[in-house]
Amino acid sequence: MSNVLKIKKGVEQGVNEFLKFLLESEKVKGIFALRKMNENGAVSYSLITHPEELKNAVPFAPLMPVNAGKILSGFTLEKAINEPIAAVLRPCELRAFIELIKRTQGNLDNYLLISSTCGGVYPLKSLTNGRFKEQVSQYWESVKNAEIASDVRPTCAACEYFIPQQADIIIATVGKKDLEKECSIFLNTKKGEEFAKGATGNIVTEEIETKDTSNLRQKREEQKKEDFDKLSKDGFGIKALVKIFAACLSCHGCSKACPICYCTLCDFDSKTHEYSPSSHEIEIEQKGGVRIPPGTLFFHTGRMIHMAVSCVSCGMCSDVCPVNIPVSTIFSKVGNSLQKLFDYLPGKDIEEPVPFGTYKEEEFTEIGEE
Amino acid sequence: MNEKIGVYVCECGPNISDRIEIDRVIEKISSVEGVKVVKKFGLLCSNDGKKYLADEIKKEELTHLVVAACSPREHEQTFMNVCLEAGLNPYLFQLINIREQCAWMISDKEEATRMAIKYILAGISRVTLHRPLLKKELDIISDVLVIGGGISGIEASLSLAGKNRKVYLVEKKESIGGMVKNFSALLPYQGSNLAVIEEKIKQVQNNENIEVLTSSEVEDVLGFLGNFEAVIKSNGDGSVKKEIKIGAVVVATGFSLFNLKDTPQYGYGKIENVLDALEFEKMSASGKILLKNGKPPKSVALIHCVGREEKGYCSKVCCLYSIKFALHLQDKLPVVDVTEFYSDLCLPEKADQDYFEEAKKKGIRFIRADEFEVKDKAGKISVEYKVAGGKKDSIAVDMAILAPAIVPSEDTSKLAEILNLPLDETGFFKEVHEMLDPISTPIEGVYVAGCALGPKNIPESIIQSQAASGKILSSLIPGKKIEPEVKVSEIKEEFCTGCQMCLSVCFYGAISFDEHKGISVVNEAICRGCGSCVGSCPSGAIRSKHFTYPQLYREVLQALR
Amino acid sequence: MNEEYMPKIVGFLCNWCAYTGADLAGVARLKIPPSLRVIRVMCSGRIDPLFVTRSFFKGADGVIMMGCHPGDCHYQKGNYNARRRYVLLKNIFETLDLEPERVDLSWVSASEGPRYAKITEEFTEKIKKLGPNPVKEEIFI
Amino acid sequence: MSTQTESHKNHTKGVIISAKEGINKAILDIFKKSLEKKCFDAILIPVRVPDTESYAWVLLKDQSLLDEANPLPPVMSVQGAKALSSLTKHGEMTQNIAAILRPCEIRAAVELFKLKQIHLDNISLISIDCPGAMPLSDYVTDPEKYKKRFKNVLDKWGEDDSVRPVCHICNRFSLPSLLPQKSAKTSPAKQDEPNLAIPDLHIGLLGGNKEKIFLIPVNLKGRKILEKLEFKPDDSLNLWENKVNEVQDKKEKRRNEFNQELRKKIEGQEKFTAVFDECLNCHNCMRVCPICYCQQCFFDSASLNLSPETYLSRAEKKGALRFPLDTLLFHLGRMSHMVLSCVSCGACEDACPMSIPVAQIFSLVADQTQKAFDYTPGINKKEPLPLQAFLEDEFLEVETPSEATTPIEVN
Repeated sequence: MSNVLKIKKGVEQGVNEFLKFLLESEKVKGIFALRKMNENGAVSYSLITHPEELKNAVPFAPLMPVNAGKILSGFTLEKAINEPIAAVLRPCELRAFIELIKRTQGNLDNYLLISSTCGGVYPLKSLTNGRFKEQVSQYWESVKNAEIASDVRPTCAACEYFIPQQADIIIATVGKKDLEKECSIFLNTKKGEEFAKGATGNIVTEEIETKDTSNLRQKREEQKKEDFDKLSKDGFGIKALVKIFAACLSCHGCSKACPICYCTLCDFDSKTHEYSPSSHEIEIEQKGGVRIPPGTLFFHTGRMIHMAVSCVSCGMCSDVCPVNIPVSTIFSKVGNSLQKLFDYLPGKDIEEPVPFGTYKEEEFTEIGEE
Repeated sequence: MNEKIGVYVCECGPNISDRIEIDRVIEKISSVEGVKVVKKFGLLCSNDGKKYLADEIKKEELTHLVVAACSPREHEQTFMNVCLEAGLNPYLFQLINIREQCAWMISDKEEATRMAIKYILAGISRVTLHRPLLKKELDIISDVLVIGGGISGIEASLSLAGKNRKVYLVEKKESIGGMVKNFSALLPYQGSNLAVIEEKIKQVQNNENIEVLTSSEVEDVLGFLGNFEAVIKSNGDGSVKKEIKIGAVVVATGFSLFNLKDTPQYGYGKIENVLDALEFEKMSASGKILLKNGKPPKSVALIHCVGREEKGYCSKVCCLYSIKFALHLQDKLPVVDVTEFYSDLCLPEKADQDYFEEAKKKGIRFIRADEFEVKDKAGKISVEYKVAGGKKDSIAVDMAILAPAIVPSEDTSKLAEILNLPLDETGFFKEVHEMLDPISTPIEGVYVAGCALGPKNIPESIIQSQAASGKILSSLIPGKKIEPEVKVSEIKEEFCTGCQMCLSVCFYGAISFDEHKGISVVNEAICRGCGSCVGSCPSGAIRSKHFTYPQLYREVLQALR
Repeated sequence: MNEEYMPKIVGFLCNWCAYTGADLAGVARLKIPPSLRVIRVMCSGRIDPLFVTRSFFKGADGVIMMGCHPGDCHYQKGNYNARRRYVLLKNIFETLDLEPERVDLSWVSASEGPRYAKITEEFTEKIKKLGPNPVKEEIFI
Repeated sequence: MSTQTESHKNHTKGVIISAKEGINKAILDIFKKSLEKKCFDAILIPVRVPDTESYAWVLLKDQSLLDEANPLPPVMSVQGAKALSSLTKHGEMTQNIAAILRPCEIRAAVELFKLKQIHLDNISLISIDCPGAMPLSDYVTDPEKYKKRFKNVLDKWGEDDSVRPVCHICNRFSLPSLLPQKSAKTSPAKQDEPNLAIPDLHIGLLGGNKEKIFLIPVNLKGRKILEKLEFKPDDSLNLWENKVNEVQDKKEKRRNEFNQELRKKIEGQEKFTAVFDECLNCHNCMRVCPICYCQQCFFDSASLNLSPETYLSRAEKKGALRFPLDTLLFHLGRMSHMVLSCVSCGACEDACPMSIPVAQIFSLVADQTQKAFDYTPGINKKEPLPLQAFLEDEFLEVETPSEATTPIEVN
C-alpha cells in the first residue's frame, strides 16, 4: 500500500499539471521528458526548464527516441546535479540508468525519478508508416484494458517488468479504466511524498499491483515465451544464427544505441579486432571463402558476453537496426537466461553488484571438478 | 618486417632428440619470415649451452630469441639471464616447451614433431609482438610495523631492532606483554620463572630502535613490500592519528579465549567458583587461591577441551597448563584433591611426558571423559560426566577450572580486511602454505607469527617471530632496491570508461580510480600480473604486459592452422 | 597423418597449477593425444571469454580452460573470476545452441599430472564424437 | 560532366560477350574462367547468404561459391569500398584479388586509398554499369517484391524510380565518369599509367539490352586480364557508348532538376534543422559511410562531457533543451569532414532508421563544395585531397595505443 495523489483530470493533462506544479513551485530546476518535435508525432527527450514549454511535453508518447537512462547517465557523468531535477522515464529506462550507475556512469543524487506503469512503445519506424496517429488512439484503449497494444515493439509486448518499482513517483496507467477522468500518481518513496506535498488533488492509499496488472504480466510472459520459441523453432545453432544475422551491416548501431554499452570506444571497433590481409588469405585456403567484413557473429556474441547479463530489453537495438534483425529479442533471450543463472534482475537494486565483476566462493562448486 | 629472430632447438641430451625429428623441425622453421637462424644444440641449459646462446645472440645480432626446449617453469629464467648477458632484453625471448608438451607426452614421433613445429611457429609469431620490458628498481624503507605486543610481537621487535631496524610496535592495550604477562609461571622446561618474559619487555622498552605505541590500533595499511604506509590511531579513542612509512608488517595479534557462554552446560558465569584458565592464572599469580567464601578449595576439578568440539580443533596448550595448575594447587594448598578431565591428552614437546608422569605420581587423578554437566549442588559443584566406557558418573568439588579453546583475537577479521589477508575456516590468519611457507601471506612483505595463525605454545611463537624477522631482514636491506614484477597490467587511458569493474576483481588493491581523470589507474608496484582485471574490462582498456590479447591470440591462430 | 580425425583443441592453462600439472604429466611420460595445443597464461582469471569465442569462431573443435582448484589460486581468487566467466560463456553458448560441449573448464593442481592426462584424453574423445566444429564450414559467420 | 561523354567520341575497343542465359550468368562465367585461368587467386564479390535474401561480400577462391554470387545485387548492403578496406587496411594482399564494384564503390575505394585505408597493389578493380540499388529498408521488409521490381529497373535503365533517390539521380553510373578529367580527352584505352586510380576493367551492360555484355579494358592491367581469358578486345563499343551517353544526359538533367527542388526544400536554417528533427543520433550514417574511416569518431568521443550546470544553463536559455545534444552539429561536422570525398553512394540513407534523406542532402552539398574546390573524388589516385593536411589532423585524433595498432591476425 502506498499513498496516491489523485487528480480529477485525464492522465496526460493531470501529469502535465503535476510537472508544472513541480517547476513552478521550484521544487525542481528542470524536468526531463519527451517533447513534441513536429506534427508527424516525432518526439525528443528534452530537459524542460520553463513551465511554458510543458505544453509541448508528451511524457506518455509511446515512442523511445533514445533510452533515457543513457541520457540521465551522460548528464551526470562529470558530477552529480546539485539541484533537484525530475526525470520522467519508462521502467526499462530507469533500470538501464541504475545499471549504468553501478558502473559509475553517472550519479543518482538529486534526480526525482518519475515513471509509469508502461504499455510499451511503437517502433520508431512507425512514424513513417502514416498510420501512427490512429495507432496511438488504439494504444490507450489497450492500456486501459490492460491488454497488449497491437503493433508495439515485440520487446514491449513481451515485457513483464512494466511496473517501475525503483521510481520515486509512479503514474498508474495500465488497467486504469478511467484514465481520461482521473490521474493516479503513486508516491512510491519518502522522496516522492516530499516533492508531491502541496500539489492539488487528494491523497488516498492504493496498491499499484492490481488484478489487471498481473493479468497483463501473464499475457506478456506468454507473449515472451512465444517470441523466444518462434525465434529458434528448432534451436539456434550456427546455421540459424548465420541466417538471423545474414543482413548485418556491421554498423554496430545496436551497440551505439544500447544503454548498457557505455564504452566510449567499443572494443570491437578498436584495431585489436581488425584483421590483416594474410589472415584472410589463410582463411580462404581453409574455407574457400570468407565474409568481408568478418566477425559478424563474434561481434554479437562478444557484445552478449559484455552486456547481456545487464540487458533490460529496452529494444533500442532493434529500433535502430537498418536491416530489421530482431536483435532485441535475441539479446533478451540470452539476457534472461543469464539473469536467471545469476539470480540477477538488472536495475532492481543499486546495491547489487554486477555479476560480471564479482563472484561467490561457494557457487558453481561442481564445475571443473567433474 | 626487419626482425632478426633466432630459433634454437635444444636436444636436451636424448630427451628431445630421440622423440622429435629436430632436423625436420629446423628445415620447416628456417623458411619462416623474419627468422634469421635456426640451429640445434646438445644441452642449452649447460654452461657451454648458455655461453653458446649468448655468443649467437651477439654474433647474429638477434632482435628476438626463441628457444625450443623444456618448460618455462624450469628454464625460462635461465635463458632470460642469458639474454640479459648478451644485451638482449629478456622479454624479447620466448621459451617453447617441446619437451614436456611434445617429446614426453606424445607417443608418435611423427605427431610429436608436427606438434613441436606448431608450438615453435606460435612462439615465433608471438615473440615478434613482444615489447621490451624494463625492470625498474624501487627504493625501500627498512622500518617495520609489528602489530601486537604479546610475546610474538615482542620477539619480532627485538630481533628486528637487534639488526638496527626501526620498529613500530603497536599494542591495543595500555601496556605490552600480552597474555603471558598474566601467567603465574611458565612450564619447567621453559624455566618456570616469568622473569625471562619481563626481561624481554624491559628490553623492548629500553631499545631506542623500537617505538612502542600502546592503546593504539592500526587503522589502514596501503602499499607493497618495501613501501607501505600505515595509519595508527592512538589513545584508544583514536583521537590521535599517526602516519608511518614502513617496508614490512608482522601481524602478531595473538588469540583470545573461547566464549564459555556458548557452552552453558559447564555452568560458567552461573555457578560460583567455576573459573576459566586465565582467571585462575591471575588468582594463582596473586598467591591467594581462594573460593568466593574466602576459604581455600579442598577439591578442584580441571576440565580440558572446553569448546574443542564446537571449534573442531585441539588448542595444544591446555593440557600442559592444566597440569601446571594441578601442581600449583598442590604446592600452594596443604590439602587438595585435584582431578583432571580430558577428552584427549596433548603432550607434544620432549619434556611434556615427564611432566605428566610427575603429576600422576603426585596423585593427581586423570579421567578421560566427555558430556559434562556442571551443576550447583548445595553450595558444592557437582561435575557430571560420561567416561570412555559410556558409564555416567559425577564428583563434587569446591572449584572447577575450565580450559577454553584458543580462538582468534577479536579484531582479526577487521585487520584481515585492512591488510586484505585471507583467513582460514577457523577464523585465524591463513599462511601461504602450512608446511612450505608457514609465516608468509599472499601479500608480499606482510607476515604473520604466533597464535594469530592458530594455537601455539610460547617457544613455537618465538620461532615464528624470528622466522618472520629473518624474512624481513633478508628482503629489506637498507640502501638496497627491490624489483617489482614487470609483467603487470597497464591501462590505456583513451580506452578506459571508468566503470571500475577492474577494481572489484583485483585482490591486491593494485587498481585505483583517478577521480579527476575519471579512469582507473594501475599501481605497477602492487600489481602481480595475474590479469584478472583484463577479462573484466569490456572496453579492452586493460592489457597485461607480455600476455596481451594479440600475443596470446597469435598462439591461438597457430594452434588452429 | 589424417586417416583418423584428430580434433584441434585450444587449452588455456594457468601457469602455477594446470601448466605445472601438465609438465608433471610429461615428466611421468604419460601420453596424451596430439589434439591439445596448450597456451600458457599466468592465471585462469586472465582467460577473457573473448579468447574462447574467438577461438571457437576461428574453428577450434574444442576449447578447454584449466586452472588451480578453488581456494588454491596463486593469486588468491583469480580462478573464481575464471569460473564465473566460464559459466556466463557456457550459458550463452547453451542458449544459442552453439554446441556448448565444445567448451570446458577443469581444475588441475600442480601435482595432478595424471588428472591432466586423463582430462585431455577424455575431452579429446568427447570432441571426436562430436566431430569437427561446423563453424569451419561456415563462410558467413 | 559533358566533357566525359565527349571523351568517347574516339572509339575504344572491347569485347562483346553474349548473355543469352542472362547477364549474371555471363558475368559469373567470366569470373569462373578467370579463376581457372589463374587470372586471380580470389574474387571479392557480393554473395547471397544461403536460405536468405541478404547479400554479403565474400572473398572467394572456391568456384562453387560463385553460383550464389551476384555482381549486381538489388541492394547495396555493405559499401564495397568499406569491404575492400576491411580486407586490405593493414597491408597489401599477397595474392591477386579481383574486386567487382559499383562505380560509387570504386570511387570511395580510391578516396580510402588516398587516406591510407586501402592497399591496392595486388587488387584488380572491376567496375560495372550500375542501374542503382533498391532502398535497403524497403528490400528487407519485402524482398520478393523488390527483387521483382529490380528486374524492371534493369529493363528500363534509369527510368524506374523505385531505386534509391541518390541512385535515380546518379550521374556517375558508368565508366566514362570514372576517368580522370585530364585524361578524359584521350581514349580510356591509353590509360596506362599504372598508378592512376581507375578500374582496370569495366563491365558494360548498357546498350546490350540484356543479350550481350561488354568487357572494356581500361588500362594495361585490364588488357592483360582479357588476354589471359583469351579474349581479343577488338569489338566496337558504339552500342554501349551511345547508350551510356544517352542515359548520362538524361540523368544529368534529372540531377539538376532534383537538386534544385531539394535545395528549395532545405534552404534556410529553419528547414534544414527540420530535416534532422527526427535524428536519433545513432550515428549509423557515419558508421556505414565508406569515407568516415576514423577509428573513433570525433563526434562520438567529445559529446556529453560537460557539467550538469552547463547543460542546465543552456536549457534555461531556450526553456527546453533536446537530448542527445548537438544532433545537427554532428551532421554538419561530419559533412565538413567528409563531404569533399562524398561519392553519393547512399549507404548513409540506407542505414538511417528514421529514413532521413541524408544521402540526398550530402550529395547536394557535395556537388557544390566539390565544384568549388574543383575536385572530383575517386577518379584519380594521384590527385591529393583538397584538405589533406586537415584530414591528417583528424587522423592523429584517432591514434590508438601501439599495442592495438598491430592487427592481431598475422600468420
